[in-house]
This record gives sequence, C-alpha cells and structure tokens, in this order.
Amino acid sequence: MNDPTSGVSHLDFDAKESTFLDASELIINMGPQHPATHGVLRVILKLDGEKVMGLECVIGYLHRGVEKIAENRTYAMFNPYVDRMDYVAAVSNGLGYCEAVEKLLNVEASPRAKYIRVILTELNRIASHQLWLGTHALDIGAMTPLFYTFRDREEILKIFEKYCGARLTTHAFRIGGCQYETYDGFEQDVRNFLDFFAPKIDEYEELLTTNRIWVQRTRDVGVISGKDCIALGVTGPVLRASGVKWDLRKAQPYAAYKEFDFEIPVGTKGDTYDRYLVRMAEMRQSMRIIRQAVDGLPSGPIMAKVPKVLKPPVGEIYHSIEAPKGELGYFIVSDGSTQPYRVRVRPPSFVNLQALDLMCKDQLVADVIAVIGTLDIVLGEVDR
Amino acid sequence: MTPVATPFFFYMLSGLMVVGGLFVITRRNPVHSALALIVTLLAQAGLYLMLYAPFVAGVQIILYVGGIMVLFLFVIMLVNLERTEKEKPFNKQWLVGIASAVALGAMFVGVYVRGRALLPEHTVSLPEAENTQQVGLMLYGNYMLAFEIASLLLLVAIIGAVVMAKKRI
Amino acid sequence: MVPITTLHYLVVAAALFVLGVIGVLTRRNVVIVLMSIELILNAVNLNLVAFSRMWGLHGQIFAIFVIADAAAEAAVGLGILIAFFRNKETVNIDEVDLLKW
Amino acid sequence: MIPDYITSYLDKSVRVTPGEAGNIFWALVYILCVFGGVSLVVVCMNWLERKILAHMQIRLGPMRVGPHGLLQPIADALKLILKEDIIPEGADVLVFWTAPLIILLAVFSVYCVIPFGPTHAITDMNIGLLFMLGVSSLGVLGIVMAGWASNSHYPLIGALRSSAQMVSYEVAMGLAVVSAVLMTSLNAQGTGTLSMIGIVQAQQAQQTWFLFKFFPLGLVAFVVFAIAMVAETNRAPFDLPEAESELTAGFHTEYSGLRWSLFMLGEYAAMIAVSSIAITLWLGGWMRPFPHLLTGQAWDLAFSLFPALTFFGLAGLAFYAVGKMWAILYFRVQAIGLAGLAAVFGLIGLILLLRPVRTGVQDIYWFVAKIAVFLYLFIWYRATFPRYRFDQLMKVGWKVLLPIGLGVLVLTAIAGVIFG
Repeated sequence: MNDPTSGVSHLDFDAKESTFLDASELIINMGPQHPATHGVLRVILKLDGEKVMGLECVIGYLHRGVEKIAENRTYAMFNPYVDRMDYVAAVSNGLGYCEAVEKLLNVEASPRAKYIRVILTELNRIASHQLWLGTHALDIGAMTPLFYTFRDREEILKIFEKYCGARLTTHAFRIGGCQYETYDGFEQDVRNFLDFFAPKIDEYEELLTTNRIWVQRTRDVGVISGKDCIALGVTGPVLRASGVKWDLRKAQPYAAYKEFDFEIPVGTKGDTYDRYLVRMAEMRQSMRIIRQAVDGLPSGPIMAKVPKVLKPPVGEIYHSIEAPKGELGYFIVSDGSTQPYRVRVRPPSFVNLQALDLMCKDQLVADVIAVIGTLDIVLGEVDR
Repeated sequence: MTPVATPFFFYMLSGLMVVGGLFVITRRNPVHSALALIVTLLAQAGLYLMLYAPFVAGVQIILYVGGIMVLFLFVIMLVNLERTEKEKPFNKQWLVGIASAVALGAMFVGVYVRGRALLPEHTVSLPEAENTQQVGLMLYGNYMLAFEIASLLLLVAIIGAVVMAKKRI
Repeated sequence: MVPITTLHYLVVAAALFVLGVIGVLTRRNVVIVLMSIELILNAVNLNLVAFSRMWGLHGQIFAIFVIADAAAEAAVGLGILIAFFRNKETVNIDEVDLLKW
Repeated sequence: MIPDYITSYLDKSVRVTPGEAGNIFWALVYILCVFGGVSLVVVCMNWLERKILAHMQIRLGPMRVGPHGLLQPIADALKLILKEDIIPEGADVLVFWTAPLIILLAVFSVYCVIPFGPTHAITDMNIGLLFMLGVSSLGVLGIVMAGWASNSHYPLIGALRSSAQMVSYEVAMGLAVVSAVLMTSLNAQGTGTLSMIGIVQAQQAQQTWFLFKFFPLGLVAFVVFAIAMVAETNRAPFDLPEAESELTAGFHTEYSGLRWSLFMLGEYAAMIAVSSIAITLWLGGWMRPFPHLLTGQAWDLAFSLFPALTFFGLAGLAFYAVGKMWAILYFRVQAIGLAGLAAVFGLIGLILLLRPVRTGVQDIYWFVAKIAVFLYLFIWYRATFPRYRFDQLMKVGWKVLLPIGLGVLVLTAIAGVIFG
C-alpha cells in the first residue's frame, strides 16, 4: 500500500447474481445493529469468500449536531455537551475543551486544579482502556476479561461519583479550574485504587498475553505502518503501536504533565497484538502518573480568576490533548461574543476509523471484528 | 439378530427409495433434489442392513450421506443460482430419453422374468457379528491390490478436484 | 405375504437404475445429472449387496469399492462443475459445448 | 398377567441389551429413559453452564427465578415455547422446518448404542462405532439446510463454515478412533471390535483404560479426539459457526422460539454424545476408577457408596444454602422450596444406600460422572479461550491434528505388533 489515502474503490451494489464464486464479490452489510461494531457503525464489506476485498464505513447514525449546538450556547453552557462525545472518556473531553477555552481567554488554571485534572484524566484513561480491553476480548471470543475489567472499572467510577456526583458524563472541570474541591479522603481513595489495580492488570495479562489463541488471533492482524498512520492522521495508541513515539503529553505538554516522569510505550510491528500491549503498558504508565500526582498534590485554590461572563477576545485557537483514543483537538473561533462562532472537534475515533479499510484489506472477516475492536472507536465521538 | 418384519420394512424402504429417486430427477431446486437423494441413500442403508451387510450400511451413511452429499450441498450453495429455477428443468430430448430408459427398464424386467431360473433361492449364512472383521480380512487379503488402486484413485481425485476448483494455484 | 427374495431387490435396483438414467438423459442442471449418476451407482450397489446375500461377501467388497469410486467421481465432477461455473456462470449442461475455455 | 416378553428380559440369566434380545418393549423403555434423561441433563446443563460460567466471571448468573435461579431453565423453556415462530421471507419453508429436526434426529440416534453399562444400552451393534460416527455426521446436513433455507447471508456463511469445520475435524476424529479400535484387537484371537460394549469389555480384559495403553500413545489419541470433539460440537474455542460477534448467531440466526430451542437441545445433546464416545473409547466406559488396582471387598464397598455420597453432598449443599437463605425474610418461600429439593436429594441418597440399588446403579453412575467431567470441561473452555479464526481452525485440523492422528495410528499398530 503506497498510497493509503486512495480510499475504497467504488462498491457496486447492483452486481448481478452475487454468489461466492463468480467474479463479483459478495457484499455483506455489517451493522448498524451488530454486536461487534461497538455502537451503530455500519460497515459494508466486500468479500471474496471470507477474504475482505474492501470495506466502507457508513457513519452518522449517532449524529447529534454537537458542534452546531456549541454555536448557540455560551462557553460555560457548552461544557457538559462535550462529555457526551466520547462517553467512555468524558473527563478527557472536558479537559480538552476547558483548556482550549482557557487558552482563548488567556488564563491558566491553578496548580492544584491542574493536578486534580491530571489525576482524573488518567483515571479516566484507565477506565477507557479497561472498557476497550473487555469489549475487544469479547469480540475475539474471550468473554471472561469483560467481567474482570468491568469489576475494576467500577472502582474508578466510584471515585468519579464521589468527586462530582456522576459516573459517566462527569462534567468534572470548569473553565479556569475544577468544578469541585476534592472530597475528604480523595487522595486515600486514589491510592487505594492504585494498590488494588496493580495486580489486576497482571490478572488481565495472565488471561490473554500468552494465550496462544489470543496471540494467533491478534498477531499480524490489522498491520499498519507508522508512515501510513501519519498519512492518515491516525493518533493515539494505534500510532504508537506502529513505532512512532508521539504522545501529546510529552510532545506538547498540557495541564501538569511536564512535571511527571513517565514513559511512552511504543510497539514495533503495528499489529493488533502490539496495540494490545501498548494499551496495557499505558495503563501501567497512567498509574505511575497518578501516583506522582497524588503524592505531589499542591494546596491552593482550585479556580483561577475567571470573569463571571466569559467573553473571549476575537480570534481562533486550536488546542489538542492526548485522549485515551488519540489526539482530541478543539478548534474554537471567537467573534468576541459570549458564544463561540464555531467549534470544531477533532475526534480521534473519527480519524482513526479511516484506517479501517487499509488495515482490513486482504484479511478475513473475523479480523475485521478484531480491527474494529483494536481501533477503540466510540461512535458518539465519530458522529458527534 | 435377525431382521424382523422383513416384508414390511422391505416395501417401506424400497418405496422410500423409489419415491426419493423420482424426486431427485423431478425437482427444480437442486437442494430439494439433494435432500431427496439423501432419503434414498438412507433407505438404501436400511436395505443393506436387511441384507446382512451392516458394514456397507455404515460406510454408506458415513461416506455417502456424511461426505458426498454434504459436498453436493456445499457446491449447490456455492453456485446458488436463482436463475436455474426459472429455466426449463428438462432438455429437448426428454421424450426420447425417457422412452429409451423405460425400454431399458422393460429389458431388465424381461430378463428377470425369463431368467428367473438363473436366480435360485440360494443364501449363504453371513454372520452379522463378524461381518466387519470378515470384510476387513477380505479387503486386506484377496482384494489388497484393488484396495491400493482405489486409494490411488482417491488421491488422483483429490488432486484433480483441487486443481480444477482452485482459481489460482 | 410373499417372502422377500433376491429378485425383489433386483427389481428395486432396476427401478432406481432406470430413474437414474432418465435423470442423466433429461435434466439440464449438471448438479442433478451428477446426482442421477449417484442413483445409478447406488442401484448397482444394491444389486451387488443383494447378490452377496446369495454367494458370499465378495459383493459387499465390490460395493465398498463402488462407494469409494463414487466419492472420487463426485469430487472430480463437482470440481469440473465449479471450474465451468466460474467461466460461464451457468450450470446448464446444454451449454457445456466448448472443448476449451 | 404381565406378558411373557416383558418378564423374560428381567430374567437374570439374560445378560444382553434389549436390542440384542429382540425385546421391543424393553427397548422402548430404554429409549424413553435415555431420551428423557438426556433432555433432563440438557435442561440442568443449561442452568449449570450459566451458573458455572457466571461464577468464573465473578458474577452470580440467574438468581431470580426460584432459589439460586434453579427454575430458570423451566422459565426459559416456557418462554421459548410460547414465542412466535418466525419464518423469514423467501425462506424455503419445508427445509427450514426440517433442519432442526434432522439435527435432533442425528444426535439422538447416537444414543442407540451408547453403553451406560454392560447391559444398559438400547442396543449393541457390531458396527456400533461406525454407526455413531456416521449418524453424528448427519448433523452437518441439518446445519447446512438451516443455513441455506434461511435465505440470508449470515446463516449461509455460518453453515458453510460449520460444514467445512465438521467435515475436516471428522477426519482427525476418525483417525483417533481407529487407533483405539486397534487396541481392542490385542487379544488371543487378534480381532478387534467396533461394538461399543465390546470396546469397554476389551479394556476390562486388558485391565487398563485405553488412555494409559502404550503410554503416551493412548493419551495422544485421546487428546486429538478431545480437541476434535469440541470442534465437532461447535463449542468454544471452535464456535465460529455461531460466532456471536461476527455472524450474530451463525446458522440459526433466523430461527426463533421452539425451533431455536431444538438447535440448542441438539447442541447440548451432541456434547453429551461425543463425551460418551470419548469415555467409552479411552476412559473405560462404565468401569469405576482403578477396577484392577484397588480390588477386594472393602474397595468395592467404598466405590459403591459414591452414588449415595454424591446425592448426600448435593443435599448438604442445598441445606447449607437453605440455612443462609432462611435468615432473609424475602427468601423464605424459596428457602422452603430449596429445602424440599434437598430432602429429595437426601431421600435419593438413602435409596442409593440399599444394597441391590447400590450395585445396580454402579455402572450408570460412573458413566454419568465421567460425562459430567467432560461437560464441565466444555464450560471451562468457553470461559477461558478466545475464538479461533477460520483459517487457523482449518490449520489446526488439517496440519496439526491430522498428522498427529496418522502418526499415532501407525505407532499404535507398531506397538501392537511388538508388545501385543
């Protein structure tokens, strides 16, 4: 594949008498109601027997017009909406949006707020990866990891609930800082979670990492090179598993990430197994970051000085963060009023989904499932 | 154990066979034909049991029904064509074909009626309990060469089928 | 009721044979023609096994060989059918009139 | 009063299966017993699978219907029977209807020759093993028919996958079986047997389970069979034909209600059937563990107490649960029901202590206990393994199991000549 951007060749839906044998391929519609498409993704597969000749994603079944809604809300009012995009990693979405607006307003969150943000975001990264692991394993046929990950994810959600009252769509941050001061015993809860979770990752790995069937199902499946990743704009663990050491937390540090010591796990081959390993390692790194952040949590106010009515100066800003799934960017244009003139979200899932066709070409139907799982898409984010 | 109610089972099974055979050659849909053929083959396995040939009956079920017919069904589904159902199932010379086949049948009946004397009611005892052993001994004794040739034939058939059915080798 | 003799089996086999011949001669679908050939082979098998009731096990051995042969025939026949179908998109035996494709 | 042919079979001097004795009445009784028993086991299996799987996955499984969800299978069965029987548009109705029946017929025919004891089989055939393999291979037909008749892509792909899978694994299975049959010929006459009862008797005569015969040859053959039989029954990790995440439900996607439940019944019954083949061939059939090692009156007595002990154990477990449930007011009624069940178990245990009953159920008990182990393994696999991909599955079948099976067959023959 020299030109990954060439896209899918036109699918001929009027192919006469499609059978398994003749020249015209079998066309199968997978989704939008299908157990393995993680929501309402529709994939049109062009098959030659079991081999995938090409595929086309049909998206938009979950489109809610989030970006348009932003134009009719004030900056603060739009904040909860972003949680509904990548609902598995709501905290990351909020962080990205808040930081983008802060950049536009030219304010900076207080150090304590930054630390709290890092803790919650990294907890959310772990939760997101857990959900990915469970569903991915279930897609490949291992049902047990799903229940293990959901058991442990519950602990994270409990911390969220105690902190801000919501489990999934947290709306944890405000422009200029945090919504709430931490509750009593927050640090202890987080530390307890870290102690609780460290052996659990080993448990997951014990089930899967050396499982022969798992390795056979994921090795050399959905291979994508670093070059193709960059050409397609693929980011996040998918990019890193292909050997490109690119993590916005290191490359363009935001929040308080500059102050923490952690590594960027990278893969070598860019196959599904590498992506699995990278995400597992990322969970461990996240734990490392959380521990440093909890230990060094500074005291002080949680909110910076922010005017009551937000009226950013005329201008535009692009700010991106490393969400669990990749680069999550917000492009905000301000016309000086209380409402943004335009908000454009760069969702990692949407961009990563482009690579699906390239990664599935010449693989088998069963691999499509594995690749959709390994891309870790959330349709709320793809369709917005 | 001796077969019980022999005439009843004979007429039932042979009736099934003939009706199944009729369905095979008259159905438009090849899948229905194949299913009718399966009924025929199973009924025939029953007849083998009545003829004290349990091993042949078992082979009939495993090979014919479990192997060959599954292959047939597989291929019918691969070349799954709705067009063929709309076409005429019989070719132009159907009348001649039926006439000659019936003539052949009449000849058979004639031979059987005339040559009845050639078929004395002579039976040998075929102990069912040792049928498998005896068949095995004969296969690897008297018919050793034929057995080897058959295996060679099957090998050639495998290779031939692969060569012909595969798009690119 | 008449006791069942070898002749009964022979008559059934003859009927089956005739049905198979009719199928081969009149049907247009190659798959059904192949199945009719299976019918013919089975008629022969029934004869062989019926005779083995009279003269000993040799008939059964022959029946086994015929079954093996039928398997080979079906595999090759269906292989040809698939190759033919891939090129001409039909399974109509009337259209098998080229010596080359 | 009672016709002679009923009582004649009960005569102790007749030690053959009803089929061999030509006794139609008792054959019918046995058929009903086996059919009813297997259906009952399938129903229990439904509950057990959900429970065991749930506890492996740190959840509780069914808890609502009856104590610990004991009545869940009944509720499910009622639901399935009452559900609408949907026939998809464009389906071939006749084929669509007969497909589940064919699967059931194929599976239950296998039970004709399964020996639960020296005389506890419906019949014993000279070609028993051949019959079993042949009839169980008919199940493929039902699957292919179901997939084709549904007139839908997913079932068709599922049917093609599953027929390819079953046909390929039958080969490896057959080779493994043949090596076990070879072992039966290691006697004075030098003739083996295909009769299921004969195979167990050969193990009895040679004073070893074929699992340990020519160690490790018997073991390897058994492992080949054990893998092939999982693939043959379309269970995890070989459950591609019904791979939920890929093909929704494979060949029975379009089925609903009663017909769907027939497929499930067929699947579970097939699991029991193949387990019985494995037990008969390698694990000594109805023989109790160590029949030749631990001999003598004391051991006989000890082993004959196992059936009763099992039921006492079940009763104890149920009573323990009753004790815990009684404390909660909301569960009082259910606790009473569970106590009743426990009492029934205890009563059965007491009956099993009686000497004639005790000796009578020995064979059946050990056979069923061995089946239970296999069924547990099936559930365990499902909780542990991811699913194979189709090409990998074929590779395992043709490139791993088949050569191993062939090698074991040849080595067994050589070993038989040298040591036998």
